[in-house]
Amino acid sequence: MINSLFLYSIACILFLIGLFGVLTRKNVIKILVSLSIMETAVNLFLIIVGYIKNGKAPILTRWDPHINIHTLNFVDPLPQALVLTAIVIGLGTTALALTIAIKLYEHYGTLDITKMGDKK
Amino acid sequence: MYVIIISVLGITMIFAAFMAIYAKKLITAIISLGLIGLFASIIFLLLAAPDVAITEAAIGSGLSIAIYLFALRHTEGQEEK
Amino acid sequence: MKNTNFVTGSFIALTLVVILGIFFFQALNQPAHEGKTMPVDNVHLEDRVSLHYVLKNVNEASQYLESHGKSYFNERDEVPSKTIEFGKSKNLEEGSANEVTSIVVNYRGFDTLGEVTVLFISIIGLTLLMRGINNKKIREPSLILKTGTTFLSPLIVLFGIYVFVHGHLTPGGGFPGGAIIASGILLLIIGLESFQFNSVLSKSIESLAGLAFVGIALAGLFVKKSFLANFMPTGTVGYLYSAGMVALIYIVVGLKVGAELASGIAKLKEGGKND
Amino acid sequence: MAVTGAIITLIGSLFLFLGSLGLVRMPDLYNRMQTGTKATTLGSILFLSGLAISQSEFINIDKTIVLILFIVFTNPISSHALARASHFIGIPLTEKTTVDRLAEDEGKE
Repeated sequence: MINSLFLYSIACILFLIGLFGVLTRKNVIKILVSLSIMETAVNLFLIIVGYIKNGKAPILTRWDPHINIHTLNFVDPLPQALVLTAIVIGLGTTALALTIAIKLYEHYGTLDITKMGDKK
Repeated sequence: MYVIIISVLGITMIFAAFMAIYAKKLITAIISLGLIGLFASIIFLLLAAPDVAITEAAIGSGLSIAIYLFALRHTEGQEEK
Repeated sequence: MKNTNFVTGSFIALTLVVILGIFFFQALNQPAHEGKTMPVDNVHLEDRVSLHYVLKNVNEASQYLESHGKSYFNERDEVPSKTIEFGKSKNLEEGSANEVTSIVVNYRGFDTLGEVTVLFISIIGLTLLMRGINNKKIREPSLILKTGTTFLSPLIVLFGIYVFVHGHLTPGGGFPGGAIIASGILLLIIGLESFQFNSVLSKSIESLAGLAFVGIALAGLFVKKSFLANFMPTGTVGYLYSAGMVALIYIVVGLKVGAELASGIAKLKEGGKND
Repeated sequence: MAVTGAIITLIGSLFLFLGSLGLVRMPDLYNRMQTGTKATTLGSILFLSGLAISQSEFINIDKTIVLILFIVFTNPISSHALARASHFIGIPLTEKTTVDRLAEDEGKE
């Protein structure tokens, strides 16, 4: 029932908004927020690629004891496995980038990237 | 039913992304980012990916916001002009 | 002058983004190669990983395909099937009921080792860069918050341990469990003023967990002649003592991710002391 | 069994509706936070227990009890912390307020 083009559109529009933010914002933390939006959009896109209509979560449970494989409708677990690790790695890299932003603030006294070249 | 829920969540996510980019205060942008993470985790749950939904709910709306706020405290809340 | 620069820059950026968006939507609308369309509505079930997984003979199915000279199955009935039943089937290739877990830890275990290493390196860089940045005081939390924190954060850490111990049966696993443990420790850090994060303990947990991961992988190398091979009995699907090495590795990964994320957050909050 | 569960779920959703109505009707942040916490806590408890009663073959009662306990403990504490923080950064009270104990306590110290 879910219109697939609509699902893909949400992820693509989020990605484009994040890209616009990265290109135009001047504050370092704003740029990092835009990068995080892009990251969420890419994760959403990968999950949508693995989805099928009326799919179930790829976990065997005790409530269907006789699994008839010809009617079973699992979604694809491979993109889920990739995204699962990508989210945690994303947190680590975001923390590292924020630390670099703090160091930049200590050094230049500002977070505006256009004013950073003025002082040395 | 899922169509309605996912469309409402998705459109709210797009508005929150605009708010995160155009907000004057940095803390508004960070809280909008948390909103995007939370709604993304609900969409993951509706798309039959519970593992990813748990991870995104813990990280996207909890830990990530915390590290942004700690970084903001170290930079004395510089506002964008 | 500066304002016009900014307006021109954002106009160029907007043009770029719009052109990229047109490319995206064009790519979404046109059918991909071999007549397979991208959208959800029209998926070849035979291409999915989960079909091969549910049949529990990933290697045998690929051998079958090679011997018959095909790239994928045309009909589902052609697939050589082994029916599995929850709580009854034994000694499968994988013992875990959660497919995502078996992909993360077993079929792509090497990826997981690399990703844990990336996380480790980024936290090391954070610790190095935070050196020399001082702590800033926050307002003292109220009595209600302190009492609630002492009561709630052990429960949250316990839930994280539950999530990664049951990673092969229920949704969850090492990465979500580690994140939940880190959020419990985050609650302690911001809710209790007297809490001192023990960085020596977290470092030793992290290092021992990393060593245990490599040790389990090397044990697979010595027993089954392959790095990260599942060398333990896989047991019955759906029982807690099943899936062999998968459960062990997920426990190790959970401890490692939890310790790393918690130490990174504590460093970001407190600043690096000169130790 | 199913009818009992459905009735309890309906009462819970009524509480949730009243909580969301209070978010619109209340004059300032602190009153809004109060409706958003109290009504929502009770509504979620009733909703969860109604679900556990009506779908008893799928849903584990023990896990539902643990969930309810967790909601009861976390929801008031988090809203307390939020209200205290917003008082300290100076979000104004409504004009009808007669007593402000937190400001008095801070003044004494």
